[in-house]
Amino acid sequence: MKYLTTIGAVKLEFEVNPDTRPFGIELLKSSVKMDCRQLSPNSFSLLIDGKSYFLTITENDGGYAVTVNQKTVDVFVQDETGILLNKYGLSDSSSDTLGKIFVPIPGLIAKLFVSPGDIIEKDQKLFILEAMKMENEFTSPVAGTLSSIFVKTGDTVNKGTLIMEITI
Amino acid sequence: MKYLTTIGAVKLEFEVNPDTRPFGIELLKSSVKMDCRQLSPNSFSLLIDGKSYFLTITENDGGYAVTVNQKTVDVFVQDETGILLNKYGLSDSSSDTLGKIFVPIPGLIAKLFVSPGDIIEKDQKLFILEAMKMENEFTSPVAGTLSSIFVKTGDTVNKGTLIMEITI
Amino acid sequence: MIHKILITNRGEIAVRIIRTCRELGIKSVAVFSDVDRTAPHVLKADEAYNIGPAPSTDSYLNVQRILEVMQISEADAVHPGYGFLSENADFAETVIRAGLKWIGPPPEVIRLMGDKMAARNLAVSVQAPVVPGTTEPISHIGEALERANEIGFPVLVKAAGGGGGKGMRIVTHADELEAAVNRARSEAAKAFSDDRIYIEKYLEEPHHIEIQVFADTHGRVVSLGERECSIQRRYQKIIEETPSPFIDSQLRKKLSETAVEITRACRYTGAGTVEFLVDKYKNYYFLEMNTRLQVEHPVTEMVIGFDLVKEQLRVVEGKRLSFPDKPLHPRGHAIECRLYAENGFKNFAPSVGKILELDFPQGPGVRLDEGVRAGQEITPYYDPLLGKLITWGRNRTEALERMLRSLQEFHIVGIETSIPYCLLIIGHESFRAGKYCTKTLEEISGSLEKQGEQLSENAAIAAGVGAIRRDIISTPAPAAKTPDQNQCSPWSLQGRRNGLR
Amino acid sequence: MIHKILITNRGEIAVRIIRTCRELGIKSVAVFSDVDRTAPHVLKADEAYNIGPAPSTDSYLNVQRILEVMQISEADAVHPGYGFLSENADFAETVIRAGLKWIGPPPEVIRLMGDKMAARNLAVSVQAPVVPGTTEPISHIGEALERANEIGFPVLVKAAGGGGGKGMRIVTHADELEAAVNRARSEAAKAFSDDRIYIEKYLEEPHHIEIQVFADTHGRVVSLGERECSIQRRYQKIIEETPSPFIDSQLRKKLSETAVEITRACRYTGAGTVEFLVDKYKNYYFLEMNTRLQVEHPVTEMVIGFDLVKEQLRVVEGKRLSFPDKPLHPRGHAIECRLYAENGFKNFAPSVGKILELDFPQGPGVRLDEGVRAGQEITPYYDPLLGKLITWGRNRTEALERMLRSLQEFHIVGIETSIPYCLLIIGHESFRAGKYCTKTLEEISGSLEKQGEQLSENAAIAAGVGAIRRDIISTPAPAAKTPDQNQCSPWSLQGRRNGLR
Repeated sequence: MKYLTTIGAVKLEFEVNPDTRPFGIELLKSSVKMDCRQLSPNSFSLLIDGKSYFLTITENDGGYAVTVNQKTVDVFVQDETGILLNKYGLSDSSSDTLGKIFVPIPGLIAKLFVSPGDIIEKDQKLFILEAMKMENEFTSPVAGTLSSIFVKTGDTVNKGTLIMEITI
Repeated sequence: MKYLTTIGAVKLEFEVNPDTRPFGIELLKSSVKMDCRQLSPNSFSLLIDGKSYFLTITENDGGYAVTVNQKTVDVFVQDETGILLNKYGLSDSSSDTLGKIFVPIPGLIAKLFVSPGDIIEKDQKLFILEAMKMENEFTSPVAGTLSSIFVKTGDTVNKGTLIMEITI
Repeated sequence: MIHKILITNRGEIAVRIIRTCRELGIKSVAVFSDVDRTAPHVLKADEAYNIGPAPSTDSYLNVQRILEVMQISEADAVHPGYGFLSENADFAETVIRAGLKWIGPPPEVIRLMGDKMAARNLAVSVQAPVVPGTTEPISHIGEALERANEIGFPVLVKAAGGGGGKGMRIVTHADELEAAVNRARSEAAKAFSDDRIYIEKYLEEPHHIEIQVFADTHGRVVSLGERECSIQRRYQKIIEETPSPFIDSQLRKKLSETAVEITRACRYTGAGTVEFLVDKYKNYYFLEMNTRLQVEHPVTEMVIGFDLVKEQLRVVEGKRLSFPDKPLHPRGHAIECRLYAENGFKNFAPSVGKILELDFPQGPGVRLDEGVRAGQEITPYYDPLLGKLITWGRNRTEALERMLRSLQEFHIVGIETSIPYCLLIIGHESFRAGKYCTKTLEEISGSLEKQGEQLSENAAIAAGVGAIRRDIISTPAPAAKTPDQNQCSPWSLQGRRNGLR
Repeated sequence: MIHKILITNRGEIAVRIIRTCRELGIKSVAVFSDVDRTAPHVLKADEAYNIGPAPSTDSYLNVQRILEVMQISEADAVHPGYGFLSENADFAETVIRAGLKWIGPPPEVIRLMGDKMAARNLAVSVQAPVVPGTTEPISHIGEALERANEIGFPVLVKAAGGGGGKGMRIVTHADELEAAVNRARSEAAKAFSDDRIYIEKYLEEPHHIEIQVFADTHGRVVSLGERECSIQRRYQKIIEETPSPFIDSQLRKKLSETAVEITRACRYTGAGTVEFLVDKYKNYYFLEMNTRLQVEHPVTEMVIGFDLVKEQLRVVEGKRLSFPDKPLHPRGHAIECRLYAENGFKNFAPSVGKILELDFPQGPGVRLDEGVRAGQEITPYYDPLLGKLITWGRNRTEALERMLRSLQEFHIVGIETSIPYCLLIIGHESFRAGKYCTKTLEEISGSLEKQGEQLSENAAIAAGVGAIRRDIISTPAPAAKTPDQNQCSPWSLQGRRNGLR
């Protein structure tokens, strides 16, 4: 079974041998053998040609956040089916959620910099969330028009609250 | 619901309040309130009248091995049903397994001190198991007659192997 | 003799105090808020009592509940740690009035040194240098010019209500002053509704250096040497070390003497810290005095070999300090990294969540003062300090190499931490060379962020393999794929974009 | 310069060497047997290679496979740790012949000092005292009497093939000698089919004291002070400390000088340990020399502040030792507890199984050299050492209090450990007073076992509540009870019986 991984601009194809699964994974083209063992729910030990890697892996945005040597990268995995779907333009886009701004931690809405109807540039300041005794500035991940704001200054919001929506 | 715990010669009766379960447990007679929280599969934090206890608990011989302040004791728990059964002499005895001698670790049978038919005294030396570069002497937990030996000197045995049987 | 200490704090400092109590056979009493029932300080203390809901004002600052715990627990002393009630003179008085010992300086000293202007005046009275500047707001530009000329350019124009760099301007020449004052005033009026403006000397490449002092009730006051605290983010220290690579023995002596004089002059007892700013020309200026144990006290402990909490207890018990009469000879070098639940690459955004897995570094020269455990939920209610990693070495190089080695050994799953960021700071040439000031972190943050994104090809392959393995585990039938999650936050999206560069 | 070190070992010593490699920027190569694929030394090394099945003879002693790894990994040096191949002169020669650096003394020195009689002769040649005794078996009782009178009573009659106290007799008077020799001879003949008998001086209240020595290739030989290793079980050390509470500065000087002379005489290089027996009258006798890093080397590191593995590498690289020329001034006191997977109260029965949960102690003055991780299976194939806990204190009292405090902080679920036993030894009055010899542990073991069974009423209540809570979790419907398990081993039964006393 073939797998494609995407890490930033880097795309790597691997072959998983069903006979030696789950330990046998090879990098396509070079036939480098790898021995990957699970240590705990989120930790793995990997030997590649003798080189030892300690990985922690958690699910993240439909991909995986992988930490290696204290650096964390987002890795997206597609198996053969996924690769085919992609080829024919059938991949499920999540762009409709891109303009939804959620807060990842609870806190207090200290300041709103924008109003509904505003044209928003990418990286423009949106609002300040006070949490853990600190002011956290949120900027826009996309460019578009601000369609709605669901909170007002002074509101206390829970983790995961939808704060505003930007139409791209 | 009433519970009886047996720790060595000490027997203690507790009342578990179904409303505040699983946190509310009281010592019968004295009404001391306790707050017990599970931290991980085998660890618990307990506050009794403000005193803080850190407990690790694993299952052991039909009871629980509880470690508190780096001391481990075996605790047997009976609920109301069990207490009643006991009262009428209906408790399930495990005495028929008492004379069966198993090894708790793998190793090599280095020496046998007894032969079938021998009269065995309690604490009498039975055999030596070589494991982890050390000689481990096994003594009899019971008095009786040695009915069978299932190994011979030089045998390598796995964890849990039945070595001999003593008829009480 | 103290038999039982109530610790009115949480996290790593509460755990650290409990450890000293254990070693001395003194009983420790913890207090906890509703969300801290299973926090490490509760698990490690001999006793623990709930003092209210999660917000600090309802629990760790709830003096009424804490008074009740003093009575229930029959504690005979209170250790406030740092933060929370530690510099609250009224609370110290309350403790003493309740008949318990207060592990800190007398309330009147807390009050005196907590008043910035009074502390400055006290420093001036013992001829300690303070940053030259106006002590009253300037009323008109003529006065401003006069004072700026007295102080000498460059000067700093700053707002009374300011903070975090807002309403602040550096002025190099006299002819820029008027415009700067006007702009600062209008900025300040808008931002804090307070247009009072001060002028003070602008310090070039300032260092934040502090002296650990100790005073007993027998009139002895000692300096235990300096700590270099110039690596700061948002005006908060993150890395400290001793000795300072910037300080020579002559300056060390002057700072120590000044700190001891200030400590003596305010009739201090116990552990205290005198903070100074030192500019590139080695001019030094008294900044303030912290009347409590400092977060970074362990680096001092590592090089002098004394437990400062034990010395605090000696002072409270009326004993003499156990430091020898001859000058202390600190041994080797110590560095501390504060480990926060925050991402240094995302503007220090705090991270909350459950710690799913946790492995700490071990081995030679490593000390960890931790405040969290595996399975614990990091909540947004308190300071996001997870713990402090301190390494010791025969010399600065060894301490630094151990810091890199031990930061690498950490393994925390479930929350983001400042560990990757600390690794890059410690590994940066400015830090390695010992050439940094309070402005350095801001200057190098761009290059650190870039480094944070780099991954070797081998590491990328490893990450790919790991992700496939994990994917196979969570997807028993290889063909079926989990659909994308519907939620995404700007932060995680940013992480994703960074990864794509 | 060394760039990559192959470590032919496992467990805590492999991890400890990897840590030093990391700090120096040297790559580390681990080897592992089939059961050790996920052991800590494999996870922490830069590279790791399988060298065969679980039994040591097939893996960690498999020279052929290790030679292959030397080539594959392109390592330029080999560190053997202790045990396994560390004192194997042939292996050292093989490494050197393969063109790699051997991190240890030259093979001929290993061979010389590994031969007990040759080592004794070398010691005698530099006037080092050795335990007086016969060097040839005694042929008749007349000779025995003559030699015993020369040596001076009390004497020890011992069998050539003996060990663990078998075939050994203490004789106080000349008229008891004949009977003792005869009984020892017949016992020995039966037990080991070898009736050769020796006589040596019986040492009263002997202490096991060793001197850490270091020699570089420039002719410098130094002593780094002593370690007291008299707390032993089954002739294996479990607790070590430095300085020894028994040794005065005069004896320390004599032991150091003797150790240095022996080290110089055998043309030693690198780290070595010269072991002595010291009787209650402070007579000392050379015992043997260990030509490798010692398990208990960390206590020396803690008080002198030097990393001994780093010094080993300096020597191999032909550099000079970095210890200052003036005499070393050790600071404070250090104690080490070896933590084994075994139960001290059940005749040190080893314990195997999976480590389900694991929390290590932290905080001031604590060092842990660990060889295990949570989730790891402890197998019966290797030495059951889980790791070593070392505490440092300004003085012996502080080191001891920290040891008690940090042993209490351990939390290991899944296997039995020697931690509870170590706690009782450290807390025992003989240890507290520093008054113990190699016979002490045997003498106090009965009282320790009794203490091990005691539980306060409060703790019993806590245990009861915990068990009920756990019972409720594993029994969702409160009425249904899990039936007794069918298997029970003598050990767990004994634990049960003990609990019932």
